[in-house]
Amino acid sequence: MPKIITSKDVHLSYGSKEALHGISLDFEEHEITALIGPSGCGKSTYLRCLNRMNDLIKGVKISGSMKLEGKDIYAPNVDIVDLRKRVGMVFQQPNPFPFSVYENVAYGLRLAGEKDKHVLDERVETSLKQAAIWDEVKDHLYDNALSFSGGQQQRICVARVLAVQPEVVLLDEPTSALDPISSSKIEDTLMNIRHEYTIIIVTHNMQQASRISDKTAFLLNGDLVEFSPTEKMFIHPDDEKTSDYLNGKFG
Amino acid sequence: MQEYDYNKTHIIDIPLELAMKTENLQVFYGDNHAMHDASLEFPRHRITALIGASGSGKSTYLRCLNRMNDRIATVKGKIMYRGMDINTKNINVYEVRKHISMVFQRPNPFAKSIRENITFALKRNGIKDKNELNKRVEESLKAAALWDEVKDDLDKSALALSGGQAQRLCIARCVAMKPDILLLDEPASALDPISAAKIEDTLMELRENYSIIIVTHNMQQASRIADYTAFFHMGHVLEYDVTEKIFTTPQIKATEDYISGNFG
Amino acid sequence: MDEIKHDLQNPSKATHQDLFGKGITYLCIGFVSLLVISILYFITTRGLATFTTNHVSLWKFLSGTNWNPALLDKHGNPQIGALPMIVTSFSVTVLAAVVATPFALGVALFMTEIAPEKGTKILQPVIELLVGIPSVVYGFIGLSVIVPLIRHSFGGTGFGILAGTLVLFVMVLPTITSLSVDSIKAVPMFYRSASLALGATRWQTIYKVVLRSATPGILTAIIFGMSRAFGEALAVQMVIGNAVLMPHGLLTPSSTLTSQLTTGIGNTTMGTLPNNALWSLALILLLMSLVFNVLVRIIGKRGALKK
Amino acid sequence: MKKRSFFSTIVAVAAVGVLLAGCGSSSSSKSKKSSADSNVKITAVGSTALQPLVEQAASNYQKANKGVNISVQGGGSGTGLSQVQTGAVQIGNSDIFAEQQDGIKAKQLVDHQVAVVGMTPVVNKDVSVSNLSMAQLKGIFTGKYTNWKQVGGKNEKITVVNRAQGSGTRATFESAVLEGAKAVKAQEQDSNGTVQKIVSTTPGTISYLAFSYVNSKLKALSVNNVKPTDANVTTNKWKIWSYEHMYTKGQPNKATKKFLNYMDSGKVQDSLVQKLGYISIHDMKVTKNASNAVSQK
Amino acid sequence: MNSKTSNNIATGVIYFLVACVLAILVFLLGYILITGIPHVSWHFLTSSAQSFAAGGGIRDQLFNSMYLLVLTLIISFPIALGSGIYLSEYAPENWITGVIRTAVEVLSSLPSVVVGLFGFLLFVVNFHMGFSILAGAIALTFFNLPLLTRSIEESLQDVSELQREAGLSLGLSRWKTITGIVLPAALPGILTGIILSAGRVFGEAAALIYTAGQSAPTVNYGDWNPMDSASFLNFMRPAETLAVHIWKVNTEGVTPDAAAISSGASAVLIVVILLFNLLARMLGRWLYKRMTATK
Repeated sequence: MPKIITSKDVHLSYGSKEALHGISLDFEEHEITALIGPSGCGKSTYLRCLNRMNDLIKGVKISGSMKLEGKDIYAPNVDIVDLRKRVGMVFQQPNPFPFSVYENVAYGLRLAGEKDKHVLDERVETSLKQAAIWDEVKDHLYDNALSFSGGQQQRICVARVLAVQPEVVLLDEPTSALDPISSSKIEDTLMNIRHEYTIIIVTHNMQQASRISDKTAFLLNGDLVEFSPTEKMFIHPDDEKTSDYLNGKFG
Repeated sequence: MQEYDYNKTHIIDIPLELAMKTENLQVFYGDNHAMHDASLEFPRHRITALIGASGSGKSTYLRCLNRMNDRIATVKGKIMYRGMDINTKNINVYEVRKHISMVFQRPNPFAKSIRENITFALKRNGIKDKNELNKRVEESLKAAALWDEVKDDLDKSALALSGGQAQRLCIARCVAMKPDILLLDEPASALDPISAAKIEDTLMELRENYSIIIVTHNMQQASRIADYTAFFHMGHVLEYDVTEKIFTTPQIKATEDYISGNFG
Repeated sequence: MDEIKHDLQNPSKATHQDLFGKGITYLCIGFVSLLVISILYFITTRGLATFTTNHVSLWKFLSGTNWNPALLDKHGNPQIGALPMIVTSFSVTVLAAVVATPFALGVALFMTEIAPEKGTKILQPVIELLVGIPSVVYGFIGLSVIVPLIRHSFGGTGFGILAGTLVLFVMVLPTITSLSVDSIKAVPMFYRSASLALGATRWQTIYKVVLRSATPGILTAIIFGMSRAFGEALAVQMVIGNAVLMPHGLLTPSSTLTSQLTTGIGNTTMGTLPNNALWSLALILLLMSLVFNVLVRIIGKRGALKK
Repeated sequence: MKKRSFFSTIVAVAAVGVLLAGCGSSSSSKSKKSSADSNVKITAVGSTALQPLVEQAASNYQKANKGVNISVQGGGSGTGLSQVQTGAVQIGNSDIFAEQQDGIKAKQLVDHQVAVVGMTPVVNKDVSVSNLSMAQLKGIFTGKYTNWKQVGGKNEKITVVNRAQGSGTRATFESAVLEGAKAVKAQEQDSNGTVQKIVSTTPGTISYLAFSYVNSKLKALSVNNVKPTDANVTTNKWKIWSYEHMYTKGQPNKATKKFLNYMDSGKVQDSLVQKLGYISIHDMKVTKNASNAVSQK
Repeated sequence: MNSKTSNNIATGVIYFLVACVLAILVFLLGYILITGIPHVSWHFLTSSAQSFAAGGGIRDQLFNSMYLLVLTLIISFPIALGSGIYLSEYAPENWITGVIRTAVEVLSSLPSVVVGLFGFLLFVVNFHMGFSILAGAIALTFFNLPLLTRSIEESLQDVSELQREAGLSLGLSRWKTITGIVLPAALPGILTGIILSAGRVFGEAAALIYTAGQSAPTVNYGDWNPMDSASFLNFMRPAETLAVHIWKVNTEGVTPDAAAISSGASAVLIVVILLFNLLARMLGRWLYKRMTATK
């Protein structure tokens, strides 16, 4: 399978504090990769490098190479706006805009200048269906998105990202703020779309990683400890630290 | 993900001396029934962990124990402490909180010096003697395993401490009041692993002299430090037993699913 | 053991402290309320005297265009028509808000979205200084700079609504700006990240998400600015020309409620019709201020419901 | 509760203090008045035009008479008259006769005329006219003439700046010039300083000012070829003038009387009054009453 | 239009607007200072005003302004603090609170001349305070209260709820939590509020004409007995402030150098406000440091 994102020796520091100490990870197309590790290990930080969301934070320095389909993400002539359209992101806290469900999902398309009502309608419906939320919201498309439950909001956020038709979807602990029922729905959603998108998910829930991901990367204190197919990692981890973590010795 | 039978519960009585207990505790946020009939007993000088997924009601429950929910929610049922129901109007909540102290999820040191963080409440409670105050500062910081790190900086701002240090300062602040019971609401969840480990060590030491009730979403943490563990789910207490039993032979399906990571 | 029981069941020092503190704050807010009530009562009784004691019809007062309280017209009725002043007051207020809003939003966005650190460092003192300049000084700068400037560029005397608008524009700018900054800052950071992550440019994010979410707050800011402008007296009085005429344009001398009030109040005697008529103007000001505040509240509530 | 903290003490003490001050101030000031007989307090309120003169005179007077405390305030003639009438102040300064003011019971008040003020029409310097007939002046202020060429000047729009309704200056001017006709609606300003500034900077403007405010930046007009000079006022050849009044309620008390006598003495009339641009009451060869009838002294 | 082009245009427009506002301020300050500073001299600052001769100074007015400001703050700050604490910490969310808030706002947008006359009739006349600094200070309190109350309330609200929880969970009373923990943390914000309102107090004229009066009797700066009528500390004496002086000189001034006095006084006024801002900022920083760290 072709590698869609490659990264080599990625260092990141906030001011004088280095948070990532040289991480090299490659992601294959149409797979789910999970990043796991205890809080503060750098998994979210690394994820946010992939669509340059860290640019928003003052004093962040990033070195090393990160490539999307062979093109350097951090090259000076890269159009960040375009990059973020190709690499979408779902955040930890459900964060729909305070607009209607329809407007939320159509937001990205409108940004791109899409005005045709039919195209918008169709794409909104498709995305909501992909995110497995269509049945719950189809009669409330023009209600404020904030009036739905946290789990529904999060799936609306997933639909919002899918509507832009990105190649890669990044998810930053998408279920950690949700109740168990909603979490499992989000997981279903991800299983639904795994063959059309490349998915990279950060999670603190090891079981979640083992349930849904094809490959898993274990990070600890800013270092990549182990990266292997999920099944293998959970049964025969190569590194002792990985096995300690998986057995709950720390974290 | 299935719905569980909330009527089926497994809750043991504690065979030890009790620190406190609740009887049929219910919490309502407006119309939202957030906690259903929780009856739990907490042993003296032991650590009890409350676990469960986000939104299961464990923090809500904990905050009732020293009446921190007074202004935000309606709490019904009995909270028994030293033979009194402290969930009644004529109870002096300020005194309750002196005996039942709380550490929060996010470290919240006062915008004062490290020393003053500890002495502030002591002074307000009538301890004026300088030596006594200094002694308490040292004792409590040692108890919270922070003394060596800050002993030379006692008069510096507490805001300059790292997250882990600040959280231990918050614990020290409570310990200095010599409470009876310590409530901790996910005290390590906002911290890095090393700091979290230090907090755990601290708690293990405090266990000698305090009754500790801790909310955590980290099951490994619960299994490492707690003597008893209660499992909360969707506003119900479904299982309460010795920690080891909860993690090895859970009696309730939901508990089993949770600790084996099927949800959460 | 019993000691603890006793402690728990009886009020302690803390309980007394709390009662004491509560008492003090209640006293303070009570005092403030008393002040407000007394001043409202005062203005209302004086303002209503025109209609109750002098039997002027309310409709004539609001719709008449002749203001000459000391004189009687052909039918022996006092000439007190406040319409020209009401119209002028509204014109300068609305115009000042219209002119000030883009500038205020520009500055607010600069301080929150474009260059938060540098922007706040430079612009916060700027805003505070603009507040600090006394209205007398604004008035005299208006009189010696803006009025001649208008005269030279547009002809006429230079006095009028335009001059009033320009002076008020600078005076309400800080109010609108700082309140807008507050409401834009209150837009959660994650709206911005979400929008940027969907491939929006900074301006698209500002325009489609930030400003849209902050709209109730910004409207509130504008209304507060207008309410300040409506009540401003000295500075406007110096540049508006004080002619009680229906304004024919932006360049003819005119008169606002406040300027007429300030000009006339020293020259009338308490209890006479001309004096009462002026208090009626003050009552209008008061009611308008009330209306502005109620508007703010309604908008605030709407905004809150949305979120 | 021995030692309250810093903040609560401040809050408590100050809040209580303020309340006490609010309630108790009336009694405290009253008691002060009665306890200090030697310390006489006189308050004069009213006309802003008269204020500088009285203020300066009071300051000189206090230097010579220790223990007398005179406070002089503005507020406008209407305020002065209504406050002296209610007895809130000892002296009410006014630019107009009490009889001319609505709502004042003039009979209760005693008039003390302390100076005469002459007023003159003034125009911006670019206006070529330097003399107007009384009829032309009236025509301008009633709106009959709107262009300077109608009264013999160049083609330029006339901008009228009137004085505030009810002000003494306007009352004087209207009674001397308009003779009951209604003034055109125009800009109104209530202070000499502002009018001075506006007339000197706005082309084609006409207004009127007390003599003392005429300066080199604007032009005073002659009326009926009579120049606006002090000498012409004293003989009533220049018609636009009025008295400055200091009213008391009934006959003044001893201290006030003494001060009013001082105002009428040569020390004030011969130096201060003239320095401030007023005309001494002693120089007048005519008198005017409240209904504007002029008679030889 | 391309989204990037519009982004650039919008950013440009914002920069332009900011530049305009900066230019306005620079112009205002420049105008006031350039026309005024040449008239400011040591003599100007330290001699008393003249009614009709040239060469008068502003010593008494300057002092009166300061004194009035201090007195106003002494009266209004405690009340505003209490009210701010009430609104932020104790006020229940119901219609009464709503009415109180609205009332306070209405108070702040009343034209100052109305407040001045109200103060005149109530304090000067009815309470027999006469034209006095005290009456002036009370009238100014009317303006100051809403601004100060609001800013104190906001600063208190800005303090994280976590701090309150921390205090309460240690068994402290709410009052102690507020005064000992929340209030110190809110201090920098409260100070900024005081600066802003002080600026307004300092520049207010219309309300003072009828309350503190517009004459400045000579006072004895050596007399420290506030009960003495000649003392500079006496607050029952009339007092003309700087802003009132500017207004008076401009409207009725007959002194030959009225224009010079007015622009000089304006410049002094602005400089004082500038200094005041600067000082209060430094004080705020210093106080915050002191409160948060060493005792």
